[in-house]
Amino acid sequence: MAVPTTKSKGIFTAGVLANRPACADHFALLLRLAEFPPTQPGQFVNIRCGRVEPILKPTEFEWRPGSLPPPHQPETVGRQPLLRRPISLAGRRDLDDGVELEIIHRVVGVGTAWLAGLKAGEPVDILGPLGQGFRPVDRPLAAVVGGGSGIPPMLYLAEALAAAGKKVVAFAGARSGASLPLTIGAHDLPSQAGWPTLCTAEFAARGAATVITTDDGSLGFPGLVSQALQGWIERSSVAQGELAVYACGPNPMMQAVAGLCLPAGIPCQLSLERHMACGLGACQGCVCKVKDDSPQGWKYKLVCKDGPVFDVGEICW
Amino acid sequence: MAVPTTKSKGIFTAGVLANRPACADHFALLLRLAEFPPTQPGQFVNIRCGRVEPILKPTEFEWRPGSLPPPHQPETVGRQPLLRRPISLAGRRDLDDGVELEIIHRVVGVGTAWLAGLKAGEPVDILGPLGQGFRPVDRPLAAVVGGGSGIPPMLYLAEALAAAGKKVVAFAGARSGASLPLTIGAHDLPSQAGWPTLCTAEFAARGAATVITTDDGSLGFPGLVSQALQGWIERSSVAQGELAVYACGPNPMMQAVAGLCLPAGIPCQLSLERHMACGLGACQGCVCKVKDDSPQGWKYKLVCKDGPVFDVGEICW
Amino acid sequence: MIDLSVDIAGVRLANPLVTASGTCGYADEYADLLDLRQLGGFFTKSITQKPRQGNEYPRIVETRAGMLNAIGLANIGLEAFVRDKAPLLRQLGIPVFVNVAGVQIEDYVAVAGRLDELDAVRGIELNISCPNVKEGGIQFGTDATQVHKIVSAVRAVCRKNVLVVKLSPNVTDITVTARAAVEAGADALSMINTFTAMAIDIESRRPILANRTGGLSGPAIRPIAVYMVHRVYTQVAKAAGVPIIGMGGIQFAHDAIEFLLAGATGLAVGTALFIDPGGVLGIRDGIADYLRRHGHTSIKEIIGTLQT
Amino acid sequence: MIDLSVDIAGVRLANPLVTASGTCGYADEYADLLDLRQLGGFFTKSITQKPRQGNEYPRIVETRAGMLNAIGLANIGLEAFVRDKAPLLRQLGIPVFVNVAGVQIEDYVAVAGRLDELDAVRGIELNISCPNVKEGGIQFGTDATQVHKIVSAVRAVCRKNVLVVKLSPNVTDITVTARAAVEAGADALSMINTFTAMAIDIESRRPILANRTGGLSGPAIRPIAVYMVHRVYTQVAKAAGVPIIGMGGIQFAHDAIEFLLAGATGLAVGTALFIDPGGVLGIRDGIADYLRRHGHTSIKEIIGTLQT
Ligand SMILES: Cc1cc2nc3c(=O)[nH]c(=O)nc-3n(C[C@H](O)[C@H](O)[C@H](O)COP(=O)(O)OP(=O)(O)OC[C@H]3O[C@@H](n4cnc5c(N)ncnc54)[C@H](O)[C@@H]3O)c2cc1C
Ligand SMILES: Cc1cc2nc3c(=O)[nH]c(=O)nc-3n(C[C@H](O)[C@H](O)[C@H](O)COP(=O)(O)OP(=O)(O)OC[C@H]3O[C@@H](n4cnc5c(N)ncnc54)[C@H](O)[C@@H]3O)c2cc1C
Ligand SMILES: Cc1cc2nc3c(=O)[nH]c(=O)nc-3n(C[C@H](O)[C@H](O)[C@H](O)COP(=O)(O)O)c2cc1C
Ligand SMILES: Cc1cc2nc3c(=O)[nH]c(=O)nc-3n(C[C@H](O)[C@H](O)[C@H](O)COP(=O)(O)O)c2cc1C
Ligand code: FES
Ligand code: FES
Repeated sequence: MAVPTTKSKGIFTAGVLANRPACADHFALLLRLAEFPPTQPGQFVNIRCGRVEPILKPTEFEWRPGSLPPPHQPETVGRQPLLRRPISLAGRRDLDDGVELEIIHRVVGVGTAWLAGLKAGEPVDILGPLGQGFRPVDRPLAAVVGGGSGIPPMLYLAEALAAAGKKVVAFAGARSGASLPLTIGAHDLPSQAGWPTLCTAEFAARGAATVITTDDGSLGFPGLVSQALQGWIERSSVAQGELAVYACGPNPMMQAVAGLCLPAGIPCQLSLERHMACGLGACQGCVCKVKDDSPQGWKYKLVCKDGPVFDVGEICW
Repeated sequence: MAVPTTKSKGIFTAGVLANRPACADHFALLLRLAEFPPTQPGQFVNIRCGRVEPILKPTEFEWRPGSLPPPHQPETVGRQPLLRRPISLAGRRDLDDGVELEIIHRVVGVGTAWLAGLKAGEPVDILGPLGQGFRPVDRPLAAVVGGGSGIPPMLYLAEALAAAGKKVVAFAGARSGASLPLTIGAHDLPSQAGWPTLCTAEFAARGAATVITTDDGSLGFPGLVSQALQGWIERSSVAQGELAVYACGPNPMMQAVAGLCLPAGIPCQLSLERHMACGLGACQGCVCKVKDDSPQGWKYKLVCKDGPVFDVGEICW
Repeated sequence: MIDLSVDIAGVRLANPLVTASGTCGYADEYADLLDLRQLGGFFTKSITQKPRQGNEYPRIVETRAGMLNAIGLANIGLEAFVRDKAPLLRQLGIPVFVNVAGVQIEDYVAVAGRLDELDAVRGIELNISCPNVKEGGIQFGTDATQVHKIVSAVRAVCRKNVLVVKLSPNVTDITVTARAAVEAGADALSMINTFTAMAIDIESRRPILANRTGGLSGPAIRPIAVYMVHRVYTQVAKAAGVPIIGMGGIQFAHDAIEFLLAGATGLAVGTALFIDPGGVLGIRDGIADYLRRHGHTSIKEIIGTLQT
Repeated sequence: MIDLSVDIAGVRLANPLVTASGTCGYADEYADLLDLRQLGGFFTKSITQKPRQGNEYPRIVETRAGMLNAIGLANIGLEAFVRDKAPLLRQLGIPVFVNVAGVQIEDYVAVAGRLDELDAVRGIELNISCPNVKEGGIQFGTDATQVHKIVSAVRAVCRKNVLVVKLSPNVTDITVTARAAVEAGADALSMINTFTAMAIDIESRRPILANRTGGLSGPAIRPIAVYMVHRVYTQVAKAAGVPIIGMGGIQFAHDAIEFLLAGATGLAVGTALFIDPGGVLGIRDGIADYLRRHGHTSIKEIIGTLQT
C-alpha cells in the first residue's frame, strides 16, 4: 500500500502507463501515481490537458545584453486548453508502491484530443479527487446504467458494489456498437432481447452481467438504454424492493431513468455533467437546480462540489 | 530531381526525418518535402511551431441535440505559439523524389522548444523560402562568420560558395564549447591561436577549414569571433583584395565585423534578425534602418523581404 | 450552390471575406500564398497624405493568443499609392477599399477626395481608431462629436466611393460612436480596431515596443469583438440598414460564423493571415459547409440571426 | 532575505499576492490545494445585501487564452457571510478584503457599513464593474459622476476599513473613473475587472452563456490590463499616493512582474487559480528570485519603475 496522503485532494503528476483506443471514439488511459487520496466511484479528476513543462526562465544571452531584440514574453506558453477538463474515474488499483487510475474518455474537442495523443511515460497533471461519488444504498441488487461516456464511471462503481457484496447488472448504451468503450464477446454475446449476459470483458471482470443497447441496433438491444432497463425491471423477476439504480449519461437518458425509478420508489442516483472552471466549488460556474422548500421551489447546487452524483429526487430537470 | 514548384514561395508540410541535439543548446532538424522552391543561402523559412492538425468539426452528439451542455468553441485549439518563427536554412539537398532541408536552432523559448520536441515522422508546417539570401561576390576567398545561432546559415553558404569554386574559411563563435552546434575533432582539432583547421565535421564536409572561438576559452581561440577574424586577416597572407566576408550572429559581433571590413574595403554581407509577424513584407513589423540620401540620412527596409542579408555599407546600426 | 455573396452598401462582394487593413499590405506580398481574387474584397494598409516611415523597431510582440503592433501607420503616402499601387490593385478584379488615416480632418478629406477620383477604388475605410500614432487616429474615434465631424467632412468628398468607418473598441459604449458615424453618413461600419495595450521586457524594465504601447489583435480579443458587433448590429446598424464588416481574431470558419450570426455582413481577417495566408479561403469554404449542413442556400439567411 | 511585503493604505500584506474576487469563494474551497496563509491577502467573492442565486447555467465558457463568466454575483448574502464565513476568514491570519456589490447606492452603503463593524475584515473592495448583472454593477463603474457618488457614499461608512475601488476596463479612459474614485476618497484601486464579451454556439445560434454576455478574463486580456495599470499609475495613482492592486491574466511570475513594473503594489490572481491553485505561491517565489537576481532587497524597489 502506498503511503496515504493526508489531504483529501491535491495536484499530482501522474505518469502514463498505457493509452489505448477503447472503441471508435473513446480512449482508455491508465495512469500511475506514487500516491493518491482515497476515492469513491463517481468522483472525478480535473486534468490539465497540456504539457507539464517548466516555465522557461528568461533567456540568458550568449552575448552582451541588448544585443538581441528584447525578449519575447517567455510565457507565451499557451497550454491548450486553458482550463482543466473534468473526467470521471473509471477504476483505481492500489499497489504496494503506488496507485493506478483509469480514465476512459470520448474525444470531443481540444482537451480530450490532447489526452488521446498521450504516450506511455509522459506526465499528466491531475487535480483530484473531486466531488461526491455514489453513495451505496442498502439494497442487494444494483443496476448500473451508463450511456456513452457515462459508462466509464460505472465500471469503477460496479467493482465497488460487487466488492460490497451486491449483485450488479450493467446497462451500457451507445449510438452504435463501434462507439461503445467496452470489449465485447469475452465470455458471451450481447442479448438482442436486452437480457444481461457476460458479454463485456470489463463488467464481467467486475462480476457483472451486461445489457448492451445501441441506437442503431448494430449491437445488443436496439433502442435506448432506459428502455432496456425498463424491460428488464418489468419482465424479470426483480423485486423492486431489492433494487437500486445508479446512472450516468446524457440528460435525456437520465431523465428517462428518473422517470422509471421515481414513481416506482426505486432508489436512484444520477451523475450530472456541467462545464467547469475550478472543479472546487469556488467559481460557481457549474450550477444545477435542486428541489428546495423555498417559495420558488428550487435552489442551486454545485455539480463539482455537491455532486456530480445527486439523488433522483433532488434534481429539477 | 523533384518537380519544381512554379511559385517562388509557399506553405509546405514537411516530414521530420531526424531531430538531434547539435550541442547543449541547439537542435538540428532534418526535414523532408516532396518539393520546395529554389533557395539561396541566407534565406529562411517561417515555421508554425504547433501541431499540424485538422480543426475539429462541431461534435456530433450521441443523443439528441440539447442533451449535453452547448458546445465549447472547438477552436480553442490554441496552437503554441500564435505566430510563426523564422529560422534560416542550414542546408538543402535535392533528391530524385523530393527535397531535404536542414535547420539548426537554439532553444530559447516556446517555439524553439516545440521544435526541439519533434519526433521523426511528425509533420511540420513551413512557409518559405523567404527573404533575400547572400549574393556571392566575385572574390576567390570567402570568410563565413557565424556567432551562436548565426552559424547554421553559414553551413549552407559555405557549401554554395565552395561549389562555386571559392576557397572558404569558416569562423564560428560561441559562448562556450558546449553551446557550439558543430561536431568537433573530426579530422583535426581547433587551433587556440585562431588558425583555420579541419576541426569541424560540418564545415570540413563543405570543404572549409574552421576557426572556433569561445567567450570562455573552453574551445579554440579564447575571445570573440570578430577578433579571430581580425587576427587571421592581419596575420595571414590573405590578400584583402581577394577576400569577401559573410556574417550572421548577434549585433555586436556583426558590428565588429562591419568595423573590420568597411574601412578595409572588404566586401561584406550581414544577415540581420528581427521579430517578425508575417515574414512576407506585409505587416511592416521587421524594419531596420538603412542609409539613404534623404535629409535624415536613412530609411526603413524590411528584414523579412529586403533582407535578412544586407550589405555592410547599407546598415545604420 | 451556396450563395456566399454579400452587399456592402451597393458594392457586391463575391464572399464576405476581406483583408483587415494593415495586414496584407497593398496586395503584392501574398501573391504566391493566397489567390486574392478569391476574396470578397481587399482593404489596403492605411494611407496618409504624406508618406510615413512609422515607429521605431520593435513594432510587434506576441502575447497570449494575440499580438501587439505599433507600426505607426508606416505607408508610402497618397501619391505613391495612386501612382504605383492603384493600377495593380485594379487588376485584382475584386472591390478595393483604401484605408485612410490622418492627423487632422483636412488630411482625411484630402486623401479621401483624391481616392474618389480613382476607378481602382470602390470604397474607403476611415481609420479613426489607430492606437499607435501620437496625433489623430484614435482620438477621433473615441469621441462621438469628433466622429460625427470627421465622417461628415469625408462624406462630402465621397461621391463615388462607399464610406466605411472603422470603429475603435477603446470606448465605454461603442454604439455611441457607431451611431455618430451612421448619422454623419457612413455607408458601412468596420469593427473592431485593436485594443491599446502594453507588453513589458522585465529584464530591461522597458516596454517591448519602441512606441511603448501597441494595439492588441488576434484570437484573444475575439469574444469582445463578437459582443461589440452584436451590440452595434442590434442597437444601431440593423435599423439603419448599415452593414458591418466584423473583425477581431477571426482564424477559423467557426469564428467567422460567430461574427455572421452576431450581425456582421463582411468578415475581415488580420492577424491570422500572418499564420496561414491561405487559411482565409478555408474559412470561406467552412462557411459554405456550415450553410449546406444547415440547409441554407445563401449566407444572407444567417446574418444577424443570433437568438438572444 | 528579500522583503516582499507591501502596504495597501496602511494594511500590510506579507507579499503582494491576493486572490481575485470571485475566483476563490470564501477561502474554504482551496484548503487542500493552497495554503492561503501564505498569500498577502484574501479578497472574497462579491457580497450583496441579500443572497443572490446568480444567473442560469451555463455560466462559463472557455475562449482562446481566456474565459467568459456570467456568474451573476451568486453569493450567500451579507448576513450569512457575517455569521458563517467571517469567523473562518478571521482565522486565516491574513488581511481579508470583502468585495461588495449592489444594485443601488444604498445597498453598497448598507453592506459596507455592516462590514465596518467586523474585526475579521480589514478592507472592502467596491465592485462597481461587474458586467454580469442587469442592474447596478458596471453602470456605476463607467461613469465618473456615478463613481464619485457611490465612492463618496461608501467612504462615509468605512471608518475602520480600507476602501478599495475596483475599476472597469470597459471605458474610454480609465484614468477618468480612477480619478473620480480617488477624489471621492478611495484608499486604493483594484484593476481590472473583466471585459464584456460574448461567445456563440453556432449550432443552436444562441449565446453560449445563459446571461448572453459574460466577462472576459485570463491571459488574453493581460496586455490591456498592464497598459491600464500603467496609465492609472502614472496619471493618477502615483501622485495621489494611492496603491493599485493589479490583475488581469496573471498566471506566471513574469506576468506579475510586468504589473509591478507598471505600477501595481498588489497582485490579484483569478482565472489562473482554477488551473493551478498552488501556482500563486510559485509566482510569489518567482518574484523573489527575480528581485534577488537583480540585486534588490525589497519589492518596493521595483514598483512602478518601468522606464518609458
Ligand atoms: C464530472 C464530470 C465527469 C466527466 N467524466 C467523463 C468521462 O469519464 N469520460 C468522458 O469522455 N467525458 C467525461 N466528462 C465530459 C468531459 O469533461 C468533456 O467531454 C471534456 O471536458 C471535453 O473537453 P474537450 O476540450 O475535449 O472539448 P471542448 O473542445 O471543450 O468541447 C467539445 C464538446 O464537449 C462538451 N464539453 C466540454 N466540456 C464539458 C464538460 N465539462 N462537461 C460536459 N461536456 C463538456 C462541449 O459541450 C462540446 O460539445 C465529464 C464531465 C464532468 C463534468
Ligand atoms: C531571418 C531569421 C533567421 C533566423 N535563423 C535562425 C536560425 O537559423 N537558428 C536559430 O536558432 N535562430 C534563428 N533565428 C532566431 C529565431 O527566429 C528565434 O530564436 C525564435 O523566433 C525564437 O522563438 P521562440 O518561440 O523559441 O522564443 P520566444 O519565446 O519567442 O522568445 C525567446 C527569445 O528569443 C528571441 N526572439 C524571438 N523571436 C525572435 C526573432 N524573430 N528574431 C530574433 N530573436 C527572436 C527573443 O528576443 C527572446 O530573447 C532567426 C531569426 C530571423 C529573423
Ligand atoms: C500588424 C498590424 C497592422 C495594422 N495596421 C492597420 C492599419 O494600418 N489601419 C487600420 O485601420 N487597422 C490596422 N490594423 C488593425 C486590423 O486591421 C484589425 O482591425 C485588427 O488587427 C483586428 O483584427 P485581427 O484580430 O484579425 O487582426 C493592423 C493590425 C495589425 C496586426
Ligand atoms: C468566475 C469568475 C468570477 C468572478 N466574480 C467576481 C466577483 O464576484 N466580483 C468581482 O469584483 N470580480 C469578479 N471576477 C473578476 C476577477 O476578480 C478579476 O477582476 C478578473 O477575473 C481578471 O483577473 P484574472 O484574469 O486573473 O481572472 C470574477 C472572475 C471570474 C473568472
Ligand atoms: S466548477 Fe467551479 S464551482 Fe463548480
Ligand atoms: S515580418 Fe512582416 S513585414 Fe517583415
